[in-house]
This record gives sequence, structure tokens and C-alpha cells, in this order.
Amino acid sequence: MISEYATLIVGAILVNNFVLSRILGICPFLGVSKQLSTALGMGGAVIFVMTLSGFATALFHHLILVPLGLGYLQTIVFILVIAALVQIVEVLMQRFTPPLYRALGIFLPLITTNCAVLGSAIMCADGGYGIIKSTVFCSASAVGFALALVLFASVREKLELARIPEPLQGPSIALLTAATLAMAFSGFAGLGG
Amino acid sequence: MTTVILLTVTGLVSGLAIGIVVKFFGTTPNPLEEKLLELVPGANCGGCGFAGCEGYAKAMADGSAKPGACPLMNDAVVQEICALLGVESEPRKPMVAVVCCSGDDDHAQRMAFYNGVNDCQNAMLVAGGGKGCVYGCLGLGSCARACPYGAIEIRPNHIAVVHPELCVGCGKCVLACPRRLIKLTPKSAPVHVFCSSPERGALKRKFCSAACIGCRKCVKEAGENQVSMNGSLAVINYDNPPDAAVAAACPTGALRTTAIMESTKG
Amino acid sequence: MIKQLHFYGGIHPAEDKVAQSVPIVEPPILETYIVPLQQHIGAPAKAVVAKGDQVKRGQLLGEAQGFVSAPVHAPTSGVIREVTTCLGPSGAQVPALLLASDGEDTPAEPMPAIDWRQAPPGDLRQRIAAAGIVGKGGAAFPTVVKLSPPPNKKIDTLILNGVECEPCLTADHRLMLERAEDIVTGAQITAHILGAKTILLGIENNKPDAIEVMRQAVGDSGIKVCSLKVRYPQGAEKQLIYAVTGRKVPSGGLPADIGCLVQNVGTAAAIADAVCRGKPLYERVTTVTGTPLVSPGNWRFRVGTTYADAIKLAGGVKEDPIKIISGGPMMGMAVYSLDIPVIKSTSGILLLSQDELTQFDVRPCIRCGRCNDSCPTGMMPGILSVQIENQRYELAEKWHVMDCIECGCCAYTCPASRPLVQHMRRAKAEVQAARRAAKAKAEK
Amino acid sequence: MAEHMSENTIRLPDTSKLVISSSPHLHEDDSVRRIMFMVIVALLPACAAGAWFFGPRALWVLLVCVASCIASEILCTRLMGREVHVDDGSAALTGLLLGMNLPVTAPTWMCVIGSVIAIVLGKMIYGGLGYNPFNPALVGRVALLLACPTAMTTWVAPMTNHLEWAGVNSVTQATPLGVSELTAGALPFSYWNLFWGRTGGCIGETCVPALLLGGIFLIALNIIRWQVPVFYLATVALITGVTHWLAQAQCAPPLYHLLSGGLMLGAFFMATDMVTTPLSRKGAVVFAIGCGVLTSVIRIWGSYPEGVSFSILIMNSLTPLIDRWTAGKPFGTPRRAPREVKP
Amino acid sequence: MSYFQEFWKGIWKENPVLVLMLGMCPTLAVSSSAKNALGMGLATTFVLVGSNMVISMVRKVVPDKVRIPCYIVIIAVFVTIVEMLMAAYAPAELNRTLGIYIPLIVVNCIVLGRAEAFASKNGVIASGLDGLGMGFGFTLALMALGAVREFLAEGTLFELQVIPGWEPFMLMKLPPGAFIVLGFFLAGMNLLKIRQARREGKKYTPPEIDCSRCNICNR
Repeated sequence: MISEYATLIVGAILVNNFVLSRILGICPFLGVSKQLSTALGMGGAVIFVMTLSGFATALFHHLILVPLGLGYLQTIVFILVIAALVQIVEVLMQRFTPPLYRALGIFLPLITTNCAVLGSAIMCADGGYGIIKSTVFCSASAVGFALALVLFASVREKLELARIPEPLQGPSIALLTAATLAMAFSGFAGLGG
Repeated sequence: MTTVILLTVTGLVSGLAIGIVVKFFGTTPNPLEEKLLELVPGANCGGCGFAGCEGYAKAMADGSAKPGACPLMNDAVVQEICALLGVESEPRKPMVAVVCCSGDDDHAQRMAFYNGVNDCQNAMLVAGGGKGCVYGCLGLGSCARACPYGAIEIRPNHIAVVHPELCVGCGKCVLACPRRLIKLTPKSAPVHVFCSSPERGALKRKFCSAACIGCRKCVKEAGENQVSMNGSLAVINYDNPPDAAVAAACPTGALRTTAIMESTKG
Repeated sequence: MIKQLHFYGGIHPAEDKVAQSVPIVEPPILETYIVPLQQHIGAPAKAVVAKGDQVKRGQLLGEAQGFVSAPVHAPTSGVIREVTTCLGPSGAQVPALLLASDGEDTPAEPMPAIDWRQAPPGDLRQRIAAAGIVGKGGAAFPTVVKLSPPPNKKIDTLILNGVECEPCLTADHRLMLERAEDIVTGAQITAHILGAKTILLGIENNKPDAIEVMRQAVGDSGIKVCSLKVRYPQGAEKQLIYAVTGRKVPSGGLPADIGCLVQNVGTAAAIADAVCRGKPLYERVTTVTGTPLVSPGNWRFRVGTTYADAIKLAGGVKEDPIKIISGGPMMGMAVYSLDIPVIKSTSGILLLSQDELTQFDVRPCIRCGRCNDSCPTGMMPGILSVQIENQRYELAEKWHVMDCIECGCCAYTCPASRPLVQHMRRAKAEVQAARRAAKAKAEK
Repeated sequence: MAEHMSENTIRLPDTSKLVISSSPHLHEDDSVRRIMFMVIVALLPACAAGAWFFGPRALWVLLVCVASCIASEILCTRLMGREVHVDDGSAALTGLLLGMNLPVTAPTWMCVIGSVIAIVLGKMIYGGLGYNPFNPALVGRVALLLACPTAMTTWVAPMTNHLEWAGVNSVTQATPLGVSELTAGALPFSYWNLFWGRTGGCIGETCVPALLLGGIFLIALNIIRWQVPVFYLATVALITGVTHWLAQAQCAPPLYHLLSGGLMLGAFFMATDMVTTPLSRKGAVVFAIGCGVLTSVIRIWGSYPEGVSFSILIMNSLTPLIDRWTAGKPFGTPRRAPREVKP
Repeated sequence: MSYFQEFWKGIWKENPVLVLMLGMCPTLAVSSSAKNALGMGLATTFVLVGSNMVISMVRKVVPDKVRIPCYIVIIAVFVTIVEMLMAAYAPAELNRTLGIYIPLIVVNCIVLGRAEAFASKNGVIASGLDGLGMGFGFTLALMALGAVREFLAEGTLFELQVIPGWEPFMLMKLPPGAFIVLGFFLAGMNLLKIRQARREGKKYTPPEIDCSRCNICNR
């Protein structure tokens, strides 16, 4: 039991890292990694939302869609659930924890359309994970996303001062750097498996 | 049937949630600001003195900036903005930057070889850059790098030259020059004094053959109200600039037209 | 034997102190002197004489303008031939007086001697200000300003700086050998003014003869002579304080914050001259050295002696130098003219020959970390230099560029020959400008 | 002396050829080129050992890598329109390191491709030496490892009979780490063989004494920091030791781990690469410990038998952060910042 | 602007992948071979055309404040249709490799971005053509990427051997290969634009990836 979850978590964070191995959530990965502080903020927001959405979508999946035999509706329902969830979280955060909202709030709208969120929910549904397992998997995936984001922000701190040839500047060098990072992460293959 | 109900319910729930957010926390953007944002040029050169075009648009919207401050806008756009803001448009003079020095390597004496970071401001930190005239252009290109429009050329014989057709008069180079050689002048003025040294004429002569030596010939030619003397340096009255013919009176070529400068383009 | 004291970081360049055994020479009176009116940090002095005026040695030529300023006195008797400007070592034109000597060297009426043990500190401060004494270590900060700390900062320790950690320079070394008593007196006067209990004298142990002489001169006056391990930049204020007392000057703070005051031995001797003999500061001991010179040595130059005259006194050159440096090789400024005069803070004139030239063949930083290891302030010069190259001055400020003391250790060790000190200076200037602008904006 | 000379024999300096530059006017006599050269010299014993154990083809692999690295660097700088600085020796060093990280059987085309990837993707796209965040040689090696997994993990047994220098020994053999995972418990190689490098593996990684010799040479010259290899090896020893003690069947003893695989090469020559590792000593220690942890984790639990390259690359990406976190507070900074006093 | 231009701009001038830099995730993830790229591209094109047209139809009815959720629902409907169609008619192997990237078309910035930037402001036919152009542009870019990756990895194109005896170079099929090829593609585009800007005597600054291009978050 414990080892099963350990494998799930390590697998989601390192081996099948959402960004570097499954290639999900590339837009925020490239867009919000210019500074470490924003990367940390985005990472935190994603962990928070993905854990919640993993739980909520699993709830919907197991309590409504599966019993009603409406599995084919998962895409529509999940995206609606996630969109609504993000909005509600935003409202609640703003009302009850203003400091946290100030820190993470600007990242929340970005998350609705982060394909990592929907992707993890669909993966859980397709993989037949239970509610707890889904939540764990989603939060671990989010941690993996945050880890990649922080590592990449770290490298970009150096890239900012490098003499990058003109045609390679911008997203191009970011992608090429991500390539090397992805290569490095492939070393974790088989970990925990 | 269940499909329809389910989708309706989910749609209702999410719609409700979003509605709440919009109702309580929605912000309405300033429409004036958005319109202005479309009109400003978007070059973000900073010539208006604000942080980029967006900052300028915001400042205009709340009335803390004038429409004429942007060097890039043409008159039609300025008038359009004035109409939007409901203010009178003021006549503007197009400005152009001029590097007030003629001391390239052919004319001015270099006292020592400078060996260090290739930048005027850095060179100033090392014995003043090693140029005989301590007011002269170092020719290492701080201004050219500061120019967002690529209007300043550093000639091979180490002097900065502004290309008036590219210059919009944003004034970035004025701040970048550690020797304060660059002035913003009206585009209509045909001649300029290409020397900035307030030293005595004899001392200037020692280091530079193209310096203004304070001979007053230009003052005699054009009259006091067009050119005056500040010590031994001729100063052009840009409110009433002399015409190009006065350049012929200058024995050293310090007073000359921008056209001459153009024709010697390397 | 006191334990060997030193500080963090630093380097050990070749010492090359060829002139350390050459006694100080009194040069003959020259024909002309160019006396700059700004020989110190702060506002330039205002000339009180005009063209054609007859002056005597020690007579006031320019009076201090404001608190952070210092008066200037005539180096010899003669006629003011011109009120003009001259080139300073920093490459800027400064106001100056051209003095044609009459060869008589007639002294002006000296100021009355003061019995410092009885005199109140105020009188002594006034005398030090009137004598135009500035820090002779190189920064040329008016001494009286330093001796007037704010009332809430009590100074308990006076540290005399006899370290002379710059290679090649020997002026302070010779001064300690030849004027030990004056240095002790000057130190006692300073301590008296400040009410400091402890006086420490730091000397690097490559000058054993100076340590010996100073120990004898100190006698039972309570001054402690500390022998320090040879390490550049031991003579930097904060590093010296740490080496002899173990106290750390806070980042961005002054020695007075921790109750210390550092004074150069030359300044101490000048204070003794001013107080006990009424003699203003118009001369200083300067080392003229370098391989191209015929006879390097130490001279007691009158202020206003041009570098050309100084080099002439040193027998001229055997070969053409490639660099002329005002000061020592680590922190001195390269100059390009021989018409620059010796001023109160000129500790040395150094000539480098062609083969001693280190051309900057600047390569990218390979992050070897040597600069980091050698930096006495614990900054990261390598990272800073790349940031500064990219004009990211705000980043540089965050990485503590303002703590740089410009000692040059980083650039000395850099295998990629990066002009690190120049980068730091630029960044410091930019950061200061930005701070001033922010302050002005805040006030508006 | 001056007094005896008449005025006209005294020669004053000619000021027309003076140079002005920023202080300091003294410099230590060292250069980037010398540092790179010294590292290459330090690698030579291990190269020689590789050639001795794996035959003359090892030299060919090294040569191809060095040559194609130099060629691609020249080509790239030309394309970018920048000054060619290949004379600083960094490209040659990258090539040598890459070659040492390849099996002797690596086909020539693979050596060339690996070198091109190392130089282009590892270094030149960032603007050349000094700006690359990742170790170029490792980028090349890992790319090859992912691209051609079979060719990169086919090992030949070291030669035993050096009279037969004719061709490459075709007896394939697993590396010590690969074997130890298969036959847990019983060690397939004696420590003695491991130490001398009489095992299968990459060209430059097997002979421990040669690597130690080079490493100590560099530490003595103050080119690399002793903290890096020491903390790296110690961390690996500690983690593998604890794991071995807890689960003998799954993990080889620490000494076995230290002596096998690319650990020695990595600890002395890769984790000490100046450009891609932290600037300060404190940072270097953090870096080394991080490498040690990741290496042990990948070796013990991962599906790759070897984790040195991956762990160094991952730590490379953290270098700027380590730099920032270990940036020494400047001299005199109080332990706790005093509260801002408003004037 | 003529209808042809509406169609054509998506293919080159405003190519969603290479110029607008939208929809990076599917671009990188499913371009491991030309065939996968084609499948994904066509699926996305279908959703784009359908959702663009429907959104254009309802654009005047939907209140401004809830338009994004409405668009998302419309898009999600089309995505579900595509999912079902693919499950029914597409080869099983293609379906397996595309996997979760088909439902993820919902959050593909291209679809929502076009809905917000174009369809909500233009007529039905123009919106349909815009969707078609964008979809083809996306498909072409994806196929170019997929073809290069497939060729470099296995020496094949659409699973046909082009160069016999090609040594497999599997890196290109893995995620790093996707990053590398797209990185160099974008560098090539930048180079073209720099050349063009230089010819016109202008300065060119390469675009940054930021979310301002996809308009969704700027509501």
C-alpha cells in the first residue's frame, strides 16, 4: 500500500514529470519561469488547484459520471468543474486569505487553461484511479510541475545574462534548454518501478 | 435525457459561480486609457519620460501628461489625442539630437591608449578616457547603444554622429553621454557649434584643431541675437537660429551645418 | 610574539619594494610648482591670492570651502604667476595656482606651537583643520572631519595604519623608520582629541625593521604595535580593523560605528608637525619607483612638484615606460601626462615597463571562483561582472556591489583578465546615481 | 646619483605611447587557456589507461571527439559572426571528456554526432564558453545515451593480452554496476580489478589511480576545489553504505560503488567544471552533496545502472540558485539585519 | 480582407505554432511522427472550424461577462464529438498514441484564442475560414515537426523508409527531441524575420512567450 503510493508519487514527480516527460503545461512552463519568485508562486498555485481539482473531478467521475454511464461526457464536465473551481477558489481566497491571494491570485486565471490540470484529471479517470489515489496523483503531478518550473527558472536566471545568438533568443533558447533538462530528467527512468 | 440535465446543472453551477465573481470582484477597465493605448506608438523608447508607452497612456488618461511629450507621434495623432482628452493641442517643434564635438582622431589629440571596457562611461573612470580635450567625444559608443532607433553612428575615427533622418529626438543619448555633449536641437536649425569645451581658446587649440577657438567671427557675421559667446565658446540661439551661410565664417569648422556632417559620412 | 593577525580573502602579489632601503631625500627647490586647489575629497579650496602676489612658504593660498574641505598652503616662497587649471590624476581639470619660486624658500610666520596635553580638543581640531591635513593613505579625506565623529558614536580605539600593503610603495615604511617619534606624538594627539583609550599600530611583518623601531619609539606610552601577516589589502580600513581588533565594520557603515578610527602613519606625523611645530601640510613623502627608473627612492616632495620633476629627481628613465601610475600598482590610477602635480595624497609614482604591461585580453567569465576566494568583502565579483556587462545594475546592487572597496584582488586573480574593478566602479556609480534619483523623486 | 647627472642627460619618459587602464596594474600570470590545458594534462593518464585496457581504437574515439568538437566550435562561432576563441582549449577539453565517456566500440558517426550535440546544444547556443548552464560533454553523452541506448551500453572486456594489439577485443562484458544489479549480493569483480580499471566501461572512467592522479594534480594547482570530489564521494559512500547495511541484496557495498562506473571521472572532472558549478566553496559543497544524493538514488533505485551524468546535469540546472543561496553576505553584514531606522 | 486572406493568414503570416506560439503542448507531444501529427492536426482543425462557426453564430446572444465559459462549453462539445469520431473511425494505434491529447484540445490556446480573438468579432463564414486556415497552419507546422523528428529518428517519412540503413537515433522521438526540433524551428523563423527587418532597416526583437498572445487570461 505504502510502496504503491510511493511509486505513484515518485513516478508522477520525477519519472513521468508532467512538463519534461509528458509535455503538458508547456505554456506556463515557458511563460512564468522568468523569475524565481513568480515560478514559486505559480508552482504553489498549481499544487493547490491541482490537488483540489483532482479531488473534485474524481468525485464527479465516481459519483456521477460512472454510475450514470456518462463516461463520454468527462471532457465537458471536467473542464466546467475545473473552471468553476478555480473561480470559486479565487473568490474564497480573496475573501478569507488576502495575503495568499495577493501571492497566488494573479496565477489563478492562468491555471484554468493549463492543460496539466485537465490532463491529470483525465489521466486519473482513464487510469481508473480511486478518489484518494486521484488526489494523490494530481498533487504529486503538480509538485513535479512546480519542480520543473523552479529548475527552469533557475537556469533562466543564468540565461538572462548569457550572450545568446540573436535568432535563438526568446522561446527558442527556452525550448532548447528545456530539452537538456528533459534529457537530465530521463535519468530518473525506472525509479520506484 | 440525463446528459441534458447533467450539463444543465453543471452549466448552472459554474455559471452561478462565475456570475458571483464578476458581480463582486469584476473591474471595469478605463475606456479612455484603452483608446489612448491604441494611439500611442508602442515603441517604448521612453522619450516622453514615462515608463514605456503604456505608462504614458495612463498618465495622459489621468491628466498628468501632455499629448505633445511623445517625440514619435505625428501631429495628426497628437490632435486626435487632444480631441479625445478635450484639451488644446500645443504646437510642437520636432527635435533632433546633435553631438556637439568635432574631435575625431583626425582633429583631436589622444594622449594615451585606453585599455578597458569599451564604453564611454567606463572609460571616464580611467583617467578620464585619455583624450587631450577633457570635454571631447570619446567615441566608444555609449550613446549609440542607448539609442533605440539606431540613429547614432560611431565613425571609425572615434566620433559619434547622429543621423538626423533616423533621430526622433527622444533624448536617451543625452543622458547616456558622460561628457554631456549631446543636445536636443530644433530640427529646423541648419547650423550647430560642434564643440563643447568651455576652456580658453589656446588650450583648446593645443588638443584639437576643430575646436571653437572663440574668434567671434560667427558673431560678427550673424549678429549677437543669433550667435552669442559664452566665454570662448560660441552659442547658437535656437529660438532665432542663423542660416547656413554663417558656417563659412568659421575658421576651424566647429560651426557647421549638419549637411556637411552628412556628406562626410564614412 | 603576538599571534599573526590577518583577515578573510586577499592575495599575495610580489612585493617589489625596491626603495625600502633608500632613505628619504629632501629635494632641492624647483623653479615652478603647480599647486592644485583641490587635493582632497570635498569642495575645492577658494584661492585667497591673486596673480602676481608674493607668497612665503607655508602661507595660506586657498581657504577651505565648507566643512568637508581643506585649505592649501604654499610649498615655497615666490610669485603666483597664474591662476589656472591643471590635470589631476583622475583625468579631470582642477583649479590650480602656478607658483614661480624665488629660490629663497622664505618661511612665513609659523602658527604658534600648542602644548597638546593641556589643550582642549576643539583647539587641536581647529589647528588640524587650519594646517590643511588630509588622510595621506590615498583617499585624502579631510582629517578634521574624521576627528569629529557624531556625539553618539564614542571612539575608543585609534588604529594607526603602517601596513603599506601595496606592492612597490615604501613611503610609509621609510617614514616609520625616520620619524617614529613624530608618529607616536601624532597618534597620542589624535587619541587625546578623540578620548580614545587604546592605540594600536598595525605593521605587516615584511617590515621587521619598522616594527623594531616603532616598538622602541613607543616605549611605555601604551601604544601596542601589532605585527600582521603579509596579505593584500591589509591596509584597507575595514580589513585592518578586523585584523587588529577582530571587530567588523557593518556593511555600509563607518569604522566609527564600532568605535574605531584608522589613521595613516603619515597623517599622524603631519598632525605632530602642525600641533607641535605649527607647520601646515605642504609636503609629503612619496615613493618614486619602477623598473624604467634610473634610481628609485623616497622623496619628501613639496606639494605641486610635477611628475616630470619627480622623475627627473629619480634620475630619469632608462627605457620608456608603458604606464605611469599615481599610487601603488593595485589601486593607483594610470595617468598620461607628466604635468600632473604631486598632491597631499600622492603616496607613490610608479612607472611600469613594456614587459610589465598586462593587456586586457578579455574573455568570458569561466566562473573559476578565484575572485570569490580572494575578495576581502565576500562579494561574488565574477557574477557581478557578468551582470554589469548586461547593464543589470539593479541586480548588481542586490548582489552587494556597493560593498566593493576596489582593492583589485579579483582582477588580479582573474584568469580571463576581466576588468572587474572597472565594472564595479561603473556599477557603483550607476547605483549611486539611481539612488540619488530615487531620493530626489521621493522628495518631490 | 641624480645630483651628479647634468640636466640634459636625464631622460624623461615619452608620454605618447602610454597606456591607461583601470587598476589593478598587476595581474597573476594565469589564463583560461592554461587552466584548460592543465585539465587536459590531468586527463591524459586516464586516457592512456583507457588506451591500454581497451586497445588503440580508444585513441581513435578520443581523437574523433576532440577534432569534431573543435571543428563544430569553429563553425558555430563563424556562423554567429563572432570572434573564434577555440584556442582557449575548452572545445578540446569537451571533446576529450566526451570521448572518455563513450564505450570503445562507439561507431565513428556516433562520436561525431555526440560532439556536435555537445558543442552546439551544450555550449554554443548559449553564446559559448562561460555562458552554458549545462556541462557540454555530459549533454553530448546523455543525448547519445538516449538516442542509441544499445550502442552506448555495449561494453567490451578490457584486453588481457597486450600482445594482440591488432583489433578490438570483441568479447562483450557488462559493466560492474550493470552486473551488480543483476547478480545482487555476490560481487562479480574484485576490488583490485575495479581499482585498476580491469573492467568493462567507458574509455576514461575505469582506471581509478589515473583519475586520482589527475584529480590531485588539479587540486594541487588550485584549479579544482578539493571539496567537490570529497563531498561527492562521501555522500555516495554514506548513502550506499546505509542502503547496503539495510538491504544487502539490493545494494553493493559503498567501496564497490566508489570504484565502479563513472563516479571518479565525474567527481574529479565533471562536477568540478567551473562554468556550470557554483562559484563559492560553500556552493560547491552543496552542489557535490546534491550530486552524490542523486547519483546514489539513480544507481540504487533507477533503471539506469549509472547516474553520474544525469545527476550532474540536474545539479547544473540548480547552480544559479545555489549561487544565490550561498552568496556570502558581504564582510560586516550583521547576522540579523537591523531594523530600518527612518531618518 | 478577402475570405481567401482570412484563410491564408493562418498558414504563414499568423501561423499559430511558429508565429503566434500557441498550443505548444500538443505540438511538442504528438509530433513524434508525421502520421500522429496529421491525425492531431486534423482533429484540431475540426474543432477549430466547428467551434469558431458556432461561436460566431451565438456571439451576439452571449453576454460579454460569461462568454469564456460559454466558449469553453461549445469547444468541449466539439472535442467530445471528435473524441467519439476518432474512437469509432480512426486506427486504434493512432488513437492510442494521441491518447489524452485529444480531450486536451479543449484547453489548447489556439482554439480558445481564435474564439476570443476572431470568432467573437466576425461573421460565420469568415470565422469558419479563419478556423480552417489556423487549423491547416497548425497541421502543417505539426507535420513539418513530425516529419523532421520521424526522419531524424528512424530515417522514415509516414513510416516509409527514405534512407535505407539509417541508424536509429531515438532521441528525436523522445520529449527532448521535440524541444530541440521546435527550438531550432523557432530559431529559423526568427532568423527569417531578423533578415527581413534588417532589409527594411528596422530593429527586430524576438517575441517572448507570454500569455498575452492567447487573450484568455486578459478578460
